Amino acid sequence: MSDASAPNLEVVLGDITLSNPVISCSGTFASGIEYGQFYDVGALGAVTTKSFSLQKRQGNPPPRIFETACGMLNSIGLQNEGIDDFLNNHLPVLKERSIRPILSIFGENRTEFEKISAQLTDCCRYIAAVELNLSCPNVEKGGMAFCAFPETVKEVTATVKKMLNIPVIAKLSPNTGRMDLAAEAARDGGASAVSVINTLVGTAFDIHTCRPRLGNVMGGLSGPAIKPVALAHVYKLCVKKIIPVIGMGGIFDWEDAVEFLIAGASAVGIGTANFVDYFAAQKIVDGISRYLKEKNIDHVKKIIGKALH
Amino acid sequence: MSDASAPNLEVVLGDITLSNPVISCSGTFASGIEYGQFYDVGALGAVTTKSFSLQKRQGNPPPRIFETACGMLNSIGLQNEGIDDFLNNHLPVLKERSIRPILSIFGENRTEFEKISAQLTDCCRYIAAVELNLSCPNVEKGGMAFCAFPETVKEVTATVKKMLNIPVIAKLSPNTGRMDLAAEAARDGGASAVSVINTLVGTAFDIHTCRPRLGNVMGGLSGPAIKPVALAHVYKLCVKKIIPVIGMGGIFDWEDAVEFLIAGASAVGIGTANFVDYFAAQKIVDGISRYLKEKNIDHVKKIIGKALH
Amino acid sequence: MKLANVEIINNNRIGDRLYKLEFFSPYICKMASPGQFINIRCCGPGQIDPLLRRPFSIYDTDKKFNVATILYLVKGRGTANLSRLERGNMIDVCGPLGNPVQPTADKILLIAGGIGIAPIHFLAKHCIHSHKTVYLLAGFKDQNYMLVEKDIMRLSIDYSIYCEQNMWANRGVVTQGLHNLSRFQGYHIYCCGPVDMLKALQKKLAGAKNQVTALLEERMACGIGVCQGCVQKIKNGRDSYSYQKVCSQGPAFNLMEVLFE
Amino acid sequence: MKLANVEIINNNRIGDRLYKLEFFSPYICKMASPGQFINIRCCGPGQIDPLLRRPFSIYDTDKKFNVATILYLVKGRGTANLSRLERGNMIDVCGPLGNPVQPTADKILLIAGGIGIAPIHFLAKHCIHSHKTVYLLAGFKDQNYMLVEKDIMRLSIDYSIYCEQNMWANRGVVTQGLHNLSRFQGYHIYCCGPVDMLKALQKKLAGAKNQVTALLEERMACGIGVCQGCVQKIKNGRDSYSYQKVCSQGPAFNLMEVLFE
Ligand SMILES: Cc1cc2nc3c(=O)[nH]c(=O)nc-3n(C[C@H](O)[C@H](O)[C@H](O)COP(=O)(O)OP(=O)(O)OC[C@H]3O[C@@H](n4cnc5c(N)ncnc54)[C@H](O)[C@@H]3O)c2cc1C
Ligand SMILES: Cc1cc2nc3c(=O)[nH]c(=O)nc-3n(C[C@H](O)[C@H](O)[C@H](O)COP(=O)(O)OP(=O)(O)OC[C@H]3O[C@@H](n4cnc5c(N)ncnc54)[C@H](O)[C@@H]3O)c2cc1C
Ligand SMILES: Cc1cc2nc3c(=O)[nH]c(=O)nc-3n(C[C@H](O)[C@H](O)[C@H](O)COP(=O)(O)O)c2cc1C
Ligand SMILES: Cc1cc2nc3c(=O)[nH]c(=O)nc-3n(C[C@H](O)[C@H](O)[C@H](O)COP(=O)(O)O)c2cc1C
Ligand code: FES
Ligand code: FES
Repeated sequence: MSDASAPNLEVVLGDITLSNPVISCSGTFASGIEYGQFYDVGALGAVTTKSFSLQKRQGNPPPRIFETACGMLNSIGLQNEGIDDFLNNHLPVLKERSIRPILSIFGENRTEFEKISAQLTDCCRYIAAVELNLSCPNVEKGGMAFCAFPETVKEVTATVKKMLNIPVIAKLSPNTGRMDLAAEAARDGGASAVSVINTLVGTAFDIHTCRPRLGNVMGGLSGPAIKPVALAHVYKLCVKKIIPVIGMGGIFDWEDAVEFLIAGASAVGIGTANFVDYFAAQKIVDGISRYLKEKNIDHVKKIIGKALH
Repeated sequence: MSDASAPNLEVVLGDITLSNPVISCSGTFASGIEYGQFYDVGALGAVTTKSFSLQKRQGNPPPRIFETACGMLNSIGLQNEGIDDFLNNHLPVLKERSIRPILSIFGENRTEFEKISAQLTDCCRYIAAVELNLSCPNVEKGGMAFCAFPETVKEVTATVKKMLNIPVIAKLSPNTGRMDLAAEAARDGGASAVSVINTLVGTAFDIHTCRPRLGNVMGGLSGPAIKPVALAHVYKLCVKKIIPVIGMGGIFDWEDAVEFLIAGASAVGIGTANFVDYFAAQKIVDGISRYLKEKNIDHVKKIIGKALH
Repeated sequence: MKLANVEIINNNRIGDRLYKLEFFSPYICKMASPGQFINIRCCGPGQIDPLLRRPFSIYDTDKKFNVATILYLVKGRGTANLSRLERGNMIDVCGPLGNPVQPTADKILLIAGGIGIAPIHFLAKHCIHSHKTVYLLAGFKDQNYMLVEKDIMRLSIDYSIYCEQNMWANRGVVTQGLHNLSRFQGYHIYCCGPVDMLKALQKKLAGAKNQVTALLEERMACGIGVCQGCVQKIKNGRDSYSYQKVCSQGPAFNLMEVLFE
Repeated sequence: MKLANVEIINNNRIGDRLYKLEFFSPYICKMASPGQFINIRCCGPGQIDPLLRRPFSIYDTDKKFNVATILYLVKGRGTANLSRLERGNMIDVCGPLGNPVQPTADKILLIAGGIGIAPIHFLAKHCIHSHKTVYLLAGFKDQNYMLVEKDIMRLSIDYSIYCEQNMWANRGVVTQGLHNLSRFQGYHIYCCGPVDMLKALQKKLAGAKNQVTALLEERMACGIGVCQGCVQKIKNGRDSYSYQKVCSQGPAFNLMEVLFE
């Protein structure tokens, strides 16, 4: 990308600046180390890590994966070894490779978000941003997702922002009604951007055994099947100009990515596509660049929101 | 189906009894007359008509259709010639063919539902049930869908039920948060069943023209892509045993239909599949029957909800 | 109208992304009239993506051998799948759909732009069969349709071809064939082609006394008048319009009543 | 591990729904060890359905001609698509994936049930190559795997085949091959097959001193240890367990530590 005629891919989301708009989605890229076997993941706009919790979580019983029409259900259940594992085992490798990840975290209540943040104060400069996975159940509110309660979204965001003073991203769920209210709350809490969308709740059954296809019964639907839904959420938020949006949900190729950008997303997240084509995210960076070049557009920011007018 | 060994396919949803659980979805089958060219639509459990309003509606500007991954977006905008047209032009043909349809209706507010019902009092015995399309915008509530407001769902259902005293079905949207509350409200208003789900809000853009693919920008996503989401909604309602459910969303073949039945649906709606295979609904009736026979199950009611336990 | 699994006789590439597909179907050959189309499933066996059927005009029917033909351009995934099929493969076809075009006038002017030649070709054959005076104007971007001209020649009618890019034919766009409109006085005009061509014709023919029928296209879901997805805005009365279904109320409409956006 | 588009050399049906697919890949042939698998995209060109890759064990590699082989059963849409491919077609393959199985014991007992023969066959070859004493027990439902026996014979090892349905082999299930367990004292056992077989083996071998390694299967999304979708419940310590990834922590696990539901 050193030649002078290459379009400028830099995007700015509040106080977050990325060299290009392509980000890996949480939970679909681990901490980027595995994909480093295939290409230089540092060349992506950012790598978002798997969501980490305060303590280790076993996750849901298998089966955890089921394929559906142009999509997949997963019920990983946020299995992870806890934030310590990230700090001790993942971050050192990322530092070594000069990768500043977006760290995804989640808690069962506000206190847990606080405690995780407390552990991060020392390593803030190695992290590009913290993403709050607000689709996870809030045990204080009877297990409904955090983003169903705008007031909670605001509180949690503000708490983390205050403690860490690095960019905060709120990741929102499409399963809980008014996303615009959640986005406004995130903004009011000090978030720099929102990630939209997390998976849609879905399920499947085996008609011969009459058993659910997933050990946990309910799972999250991702992949091309959900793209139109994700785009609609992104578009509706961007029309209202609430806060910069990282658009995700079913992006499989650079055309999909451009579609999210013109719908108003300031950056895009690549999730399930990484499983199918390990080079997907890298190819999407190249494809966006080629698209701009062919259209003689010198800066990616000029296409962001182009379909809104 | 005259041989003695054929399984009994009759299903009962409150005060609605159907000879088999396969229903055509509103808006995907017109009034059944076109499909009558292909097969005897009277052999379906029921035919649900396109939604009719008090007055003629032009609908949305084209393009109205866009295909997505294993799904389609539509923005028909409820174009119809008004309830008069149904009474004068459709119903006589249906009567002649001894088909008692489920009549789908919608209004912009409660009064419109009332006025339509007033026109139906004379023909109630030719109609198996009235389905209230509560996914349409309620102008009194700033254009948000009826089903976003449980209290309104209850009121409208009760009004229509009282005026007509025939079975009423409430059709619910997956786009407005808590569907369980809407289902409870429908039950409390006197509905015999709920139809679940209507289309998911979605959109798409052309990355070359930067224009929306649909004249109305937003459309409704249907087809196999949404099946896991529809199944999750059906399952969650059925676990709570609120009210009998007509399950729909992405059903393409008899396996899909059986999946909804074991997830608790008392009947299934066939929508987009009708466009692709004009015989889809008929084939699904046959497929369910074959499935039961192979498993030596004499009555379809024995598989309803089998995956819930 | 019937739904049937039919056998492919030939599926030949005759230009850049341009194919001619022939299939065996006594029923379509017997029933199909000009203006009608068929709806083809373009996914592989057991597949559901691409989901919807794709509409194609009937290009020709050979009643002796019961072979029907469509002419198609590869545009997206559906037509790309179609182009990979071979002789002996089966395809799922529904048709004939839409309303037949039944010209009553004695003199017929046919205007085709690009792939719009498909229904126009079939209509031309029909007109010749019923001993009408036929003139055909066709416009193409480039020489991609050279082999189609062979079929046109075989019709033994008067025709002119316009081409934007090279020396193969008259240089220019097809509307230039109407420079001397009076030559076509009393002709009923039938046209099919890209929206820009139809708009230009609408303008050009605004004052003329000719009847003008356009064959329209719109994205379709059902193809049989059920879904109301394929509408066009059509003038009815002075200031009013309605959305009419291309599949079941068309594809033929009075061009002068079409309201392009 | 690499992602590559490789050419199919052969894709032959060798039984009911049973196929052998050979492809040209110097890389896989060089790198693949027993126990490893490859991840194949099973949709057509430009298609996205079926979406996810499908995992298949390596059945054989021929380093001289650089041909790798998998043996597969047609189960659903993915494998059905695979079975339609022909010599000369390209497939998108990633591998080798998973951890190599490197037997250290001198005496090896291999137990395969059904399609579980695929990785066991490759492992058997490897063991022979490193001059181990090998005994193979294979169990099949019916005579569908008759042609696979030919490959087993070619290995020149001691083996017995059990078959539930007919006279081709010993009548019964494969676990009957263990009726005299003392015969296999000191053998390291490797097994692969349906869950019911593995459960039966777990029970049968509970008291025995043999080391038992099972090659497990689970539905996968990424195949490279990223998604945590392919986990199995594995005992660690007395009362605790953890979910371990079949793709990157397996597919080989100590059978005695596997917690079947
Ligand atoms: C009545 C009628 C007759 C037609 N006759 C011919 C013909 O004879 N030869 C020919 O080459 N093409 C014809 N077309 C256009 C043809 O249907 C489209 O080119 C084709 O559907 C594109 O499919 P695709 O999957 O390759 O493209 P994609 O762009 O991937 O298609 C995506 C979706 O758009 C729809 N679509 C795309 N373009 C059109 C279009 N112009 N009209 C309607 N739907 C469209 C498809 O049905 C599909 O749902 C006709 C269209 C209509 C409506
Ligand atoms: C490590 C490993 C090695 C394997 N080796 C072989 C082999 O050598 N030969 C062979 O025939 N089969 C093998 N399998 C099983 C094979 O992957 C499945 O039969 C195949 O994925 C079925 O795909 P389908 O589309 O035909 O079936 P579908 O049922 O339509 O598949 C739907 C989904 O389920 C998944 N799936 C279905 N069955 C299995 C399964 N048993 N294991 C994992 N995922 C599954 C698919 O990946 C897909 O996501 C192996 C599986 C694993 C995990
Ligand atoms: C296997 C899997 C695991 C996921 N884990 C997480 C997670 O830990 N945290 C999170 O915020 N989102 C998680 N997601 C959601 C994705 O980050 C993304 O929002 C969603 O998959 C939509 O994008 P896609 O369609 O491109 O995959 C996960 C998705 C998948 C498929
Ligand atoms: C073209 C189209 C038109 C529709 N029109 C209506 C309608 O008028 N009233 C209604 O209640 N639902 C309408 N629906 C929704 C369907 O009835 C059904 O709920 C939805 O499509 C999901 O089922 P499917 O995936 O099987 O199509 C329409 C759907 C489509 C695709
Ligand atoms: S395509 Fe459905 S009405 Fe025309
Ligand atoms: S398949 Fe993704 S971790 Fe194993």
